[in-house]
Amino acid sequence: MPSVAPTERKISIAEALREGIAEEMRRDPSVFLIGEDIGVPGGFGGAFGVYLGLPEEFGRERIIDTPISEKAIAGAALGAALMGMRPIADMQYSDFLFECMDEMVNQAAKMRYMSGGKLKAPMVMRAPVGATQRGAQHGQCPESYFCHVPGIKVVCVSDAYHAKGLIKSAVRDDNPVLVFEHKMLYGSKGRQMAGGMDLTCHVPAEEYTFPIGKAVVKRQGADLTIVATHICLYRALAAAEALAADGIDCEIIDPLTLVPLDTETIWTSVRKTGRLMIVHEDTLTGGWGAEIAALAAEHCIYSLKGPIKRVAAMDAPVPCSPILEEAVIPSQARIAAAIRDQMNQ
Amino acid sequence: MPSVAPTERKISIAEALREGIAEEMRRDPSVFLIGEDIGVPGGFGGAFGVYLGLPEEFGRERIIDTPISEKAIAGAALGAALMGMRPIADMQYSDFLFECMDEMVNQAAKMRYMSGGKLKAPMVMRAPVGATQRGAQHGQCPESYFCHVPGIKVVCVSDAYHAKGLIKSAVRDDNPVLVFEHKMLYGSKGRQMAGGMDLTCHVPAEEYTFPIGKAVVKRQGADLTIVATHICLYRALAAAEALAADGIDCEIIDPLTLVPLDTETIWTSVRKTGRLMIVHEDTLTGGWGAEIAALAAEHCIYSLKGPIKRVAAMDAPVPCSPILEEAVIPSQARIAAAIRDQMNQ
Amino acid sequence: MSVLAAEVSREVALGLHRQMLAIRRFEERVYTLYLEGEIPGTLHQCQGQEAVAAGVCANLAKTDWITSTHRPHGHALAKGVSMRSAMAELYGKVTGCCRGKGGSMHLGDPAVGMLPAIAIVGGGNTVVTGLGLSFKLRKTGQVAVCFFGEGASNEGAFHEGLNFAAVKQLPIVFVCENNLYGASTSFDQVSLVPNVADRASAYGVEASTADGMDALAVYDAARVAIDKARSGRGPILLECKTYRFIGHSRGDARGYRSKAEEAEWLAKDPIPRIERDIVRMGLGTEADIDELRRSVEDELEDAILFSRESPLPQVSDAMEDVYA
Amino acid sequence: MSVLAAEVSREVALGLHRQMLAIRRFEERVYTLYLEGEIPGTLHQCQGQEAVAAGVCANLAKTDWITSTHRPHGHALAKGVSMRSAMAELYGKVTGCCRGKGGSMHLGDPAVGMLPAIAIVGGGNTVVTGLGLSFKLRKTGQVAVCFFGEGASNEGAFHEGLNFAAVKQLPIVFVCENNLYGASTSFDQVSLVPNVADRASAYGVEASTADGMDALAVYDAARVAIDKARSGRGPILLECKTYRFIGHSRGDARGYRSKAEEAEWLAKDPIPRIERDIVRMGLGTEADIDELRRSVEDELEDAILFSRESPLPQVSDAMEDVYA
Ligand SMILES: Cc1ncc(C[n+]2csc(CCOP(=O)(O)OP(=O)(O)O)c2C)c(N)n1
Ligand SMILES: Cc1ncc(C[n+]2csc(CCOP(=O)(O)OP(=O)(O)O)c2C)c(N)n1
Ligand SMILES: [Mg+2]
Ligand SMILES: [Mg+2]
Repeated sequence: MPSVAPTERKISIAEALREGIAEEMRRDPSVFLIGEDIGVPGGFGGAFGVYLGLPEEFGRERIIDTPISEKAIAGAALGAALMGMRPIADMQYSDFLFECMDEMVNQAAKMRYMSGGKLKAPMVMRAPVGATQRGAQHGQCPESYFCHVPGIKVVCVSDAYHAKGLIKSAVRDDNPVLVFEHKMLYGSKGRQMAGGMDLTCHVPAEEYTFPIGKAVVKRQGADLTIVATHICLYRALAAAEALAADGIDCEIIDPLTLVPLDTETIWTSVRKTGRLMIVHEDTLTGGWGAEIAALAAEHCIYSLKGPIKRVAAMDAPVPCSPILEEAVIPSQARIAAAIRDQMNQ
Repeated sequence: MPSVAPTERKISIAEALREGIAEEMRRDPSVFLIGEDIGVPGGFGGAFGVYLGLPEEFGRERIIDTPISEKAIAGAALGAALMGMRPIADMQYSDFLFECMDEMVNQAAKMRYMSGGKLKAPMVMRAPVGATQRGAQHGQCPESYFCHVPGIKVVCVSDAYHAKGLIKSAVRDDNPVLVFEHKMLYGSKGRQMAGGMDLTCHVPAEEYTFPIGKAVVKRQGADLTIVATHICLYRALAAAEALAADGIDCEIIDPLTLVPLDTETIWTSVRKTGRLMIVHEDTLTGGWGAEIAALAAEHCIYSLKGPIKRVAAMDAPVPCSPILEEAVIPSQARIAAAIRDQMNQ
Repeated sequence: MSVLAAEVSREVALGLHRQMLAIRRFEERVYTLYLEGEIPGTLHQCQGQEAVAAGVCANLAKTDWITSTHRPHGHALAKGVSMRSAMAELYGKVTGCCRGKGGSMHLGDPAVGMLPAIAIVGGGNTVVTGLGLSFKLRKTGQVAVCFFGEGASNEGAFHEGLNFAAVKQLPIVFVCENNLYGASTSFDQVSLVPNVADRASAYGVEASTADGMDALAVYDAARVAIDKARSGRGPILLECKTYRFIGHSRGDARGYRSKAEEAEWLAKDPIPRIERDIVRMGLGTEADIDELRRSVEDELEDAILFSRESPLPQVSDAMEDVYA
Repeated sequence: MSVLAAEVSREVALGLHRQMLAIRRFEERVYTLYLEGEIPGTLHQCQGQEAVAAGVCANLAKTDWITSTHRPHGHALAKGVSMRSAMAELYGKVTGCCRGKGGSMHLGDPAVGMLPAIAIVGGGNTVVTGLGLSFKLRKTGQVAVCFFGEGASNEGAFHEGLNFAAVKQLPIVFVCENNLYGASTSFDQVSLVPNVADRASAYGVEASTADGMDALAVYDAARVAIDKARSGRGPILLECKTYRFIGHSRGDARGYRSKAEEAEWLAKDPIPRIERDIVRMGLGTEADIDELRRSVEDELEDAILFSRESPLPQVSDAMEDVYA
């Protein structure tokens, strides 16, 4: 967990990812980056600037710009991983993952298994999620699809400390790891985009990793367990603070990894509070919240005092008009109302 | 529901689908078929023979053979649907849907919404599922991915009566409808492939439809509600018969449509039995069983006498060796053991 | 001055000019409105590329259809989406062409023969085949045009769409707006062939090219291509070399291309060019052009006023239109 | 007789012959074993196409890699997967090259430089770029070969893979086995260009063709192609026209093609052909050939015995190898 010493060094998620990637590239020559518009001189350093400065240090041989060919990006990353390299592939927006589902689901996830365990596919795929007033094809949170793919690990980073620790673990992992990051949390645009939130946190300059498969309790509480990721985590935290005045004491867990899921941390909390809510920006039906709810309904049913609730994006494409976008994705107000509701059941 | 009159006319799912499709093509000139190897003279009539005989009646203008280009198939079907036609597109194996996820998820599911309701996309996509000793890339049951796509309807047909009724409803539906059929249930290979099961059932020769969004209770029971599709439905029914001798009385529901789900039928049953199990051949984590479990844990929690259980394919790619394949997909024995287990909790 | 296969009428020339001016001024005003915070989201604009949208769409009937991309403003206006409903869509208003649900990257309107623009690069290249297929099956005589960028020609969708259209001989014109860059990436870094048209022969498809900075040349080439497609002789690929005068999207500082290159292309601005052509060809006067300018400004101001005054969607609209 | 760029040694000629014979006899016996119920699942076999697998792989080192398709038996044997481990895999035994998890459509073995075959048509065409990329980045001098069918050339993966390999100048040879049909569909129904090689120019990639029924011709053309790829001059597409003597998969009655066409191609059987060539070129005798035949039969019987006697996987193996 981040220390809060007075000497703390606060950086954003974008910076933390960059630092973690750079450290891994220095440590291991088999690590390379591949994607669209990631290393072009005078370009963007990736759609959200995460790679800025890296081409200068590592050269464009290791920061490989590609044609607009998501299948080739994923295929090349997979093939190189099978040969023992450790690619970090980049999707500009996670919505474009649907262009390389064959490579991800039919190939990357299955190659080790089909080979009878003789091969491994240590590739990372980074994919930004979240609605930012760009409409239906640039605002999805498709992490749940990948939670359903045996052979793939799924990580959702919500703060800079864990972003650095997890991207490094993802690079070192011997399996395909999808790292989903929320566009509003990169911190490159400062507080404004995130509604006044401070998006930086303490990140040690020294080497550390954070294990894939470990959740963290972000807030201790007695009455209700909330599992939330990305921006919904912060909205849940804010709702919890606001409701504390009314005597509702929420415990909030950031799972950080969705597959493999740290059920121990979640069940411990649920057994304590007797209530479970899951909050995500991915759409409701068939979202990963359903899996956690289903697991809880199997493993914690006798601890539950009432219904398990999910707060998620409504089952609709993401509309562009801000008023509609706000209506479909979970707001702090919607989360707070759901908490109240749940405490009354 | 199929009548069981002595004059009954028993046909297989493959025949029922063919009949339903032919009726719709006769009724509505805007219906056409599109896919790989579906109409070639001397060919297969589709990977599972469903279209045999149709080119002779309708001509190859309406039974459109395509290059091996799943993106083009889905894109062409969508585009034609947007222009008011009613295409039935064909995936030889549902595993290949991963090649056209962009067309399905980013385009077909969202086009109506993005247009502000001005367009509709009445397309059907047929996709055979199920493990049949062909390994990891020809044995998946990917229906759960599509249950997570707002804008798409998802149908799973398990017998000939509903196959005919539902394919006709799918053609007439104004939305993209994915129809998943299980390879072992087509009936073309006779009883043998399905382990001795009779795969035919009474299908009226006359015109009828079966509504999308309606489940059927296949077996009445008092102790445990089981929701199951495709071949797992039959295994659950067989397990239930076997366990009846031990005094365990299962109620078994075939949801038939996964999206929109007939929750009323399921909740009525769960409220009666107090126990819920979901069985599917799709893999466990993030499968559609999780959604039903999550919904039940929200809406029926006070009726539940114990944990909600899911029996599903293990979280692995489908292995080819028959002994391994049998191990990962739910067998009658595994379902029966799970039922016993659940009754003891 | 363009060498044209046929004579151009005053009506066509002034029409092209007005269309380009409308697009240019729309884009310029939209950019300001965006910076001022009136328009939300993001923008991919087409200043510099107006000749392609205008020149192609001037050959289409209202019943013909187009598909477009993440950069659709010009296509939308040229195909007949009104400035009011395009602008209102950018404002996120319920009077927008997609009732506020689409936004900048999804402008379109079935009423004028334009699908909601597809913001997945290459996405339109497969969907358009279904448009062409339905026109062919129903023998309607309609044509579909698929606009796409040179960057999109590296997507699998380009390949599958073009091959399918070729094999089925569909009435489709694939119009490539080759503006040399896909985001920050110049085409020569992602293709060993210099022209997208060089790829058509792989499908047995005829290709033609036009100077995308010359509306009359585009008009001329598009007419030939559209006629061919309409006559049932299969698809055709028309490549127009053009340039975007602005960044890829709002906030792109364009550090990946040189000022010299930009200056070279700015000198080819299609709008002054057609003005010169019109006057030189005797198809119109400075006064005519002034009149055009005024009418465009009026339409634009009206569209902005309309958009400002239009109501927002209802929150309850969010769950409408998911299913029919 | 083939016109060859270089002389062929006795060793190479007899090696190609033995390889083709091994593949042919393997396929024939496998088919019988399948019909007898010893081998489960389904089969996509390659009788008739042996010259391509043999001719190409004879030019590869063990450290070079190949990707293959749903029809991989010949590629696997030619690249060095032992008959024992290939056969045992078809039997679903734990001694199989994929420990029983892969099956017929996924034969492969990293130990001999072959990925598990990819049964998604075109699937290997993108994955192979990563092999080539790693060889290039690490300057290992290795080459990757991607086998694919003419039908696969209509997949988006063909396009993206070939373009990416071209742009990055990767050491890859894309070997198209054009057997005229993709399942029941003849190539002329799904492509307006007659040859897959005609598509290479769209990527600035060099293409060559070889008579896929002539192992020496394939060997020769593959040598040139592989040398080029290895030398760092980028990818190359090698198209071999060939024919499958059997159905697409088990139980295909081949009603979509004529008996006359089949007879024409059967007359080009690559195995008798190379036998004639060997004798005519004085590279071997009838006795040598008889000896080859015997040794292939011995190897085959040994592989069958081995497979029969091998243990099945443990049920608990099913959940191994999902994650590393
Ligand atoms: C499938 C997909 N990949 C990547 C993107 C991100 N993206 C948006 S526009 C663009 C460049 C497109 O280039 P081009 O096709 O030449 O069109 P232009 O922007 O030049 O009009 C990219 C990479 C996307 N929208 N969709
Ligand atoms: C993406 C995908 N689409 C369809 C199929 C079904 N299928 C298997 S083999 C085949 C034909 C392949 O033709 P070709 O590439 O020429 O190879 P060949 O079978 O002739 O060796 C088809 C359509 C598949 N396996 N994968
Ligand atoms: Mg461009
Ligand atoms: Mg073929």
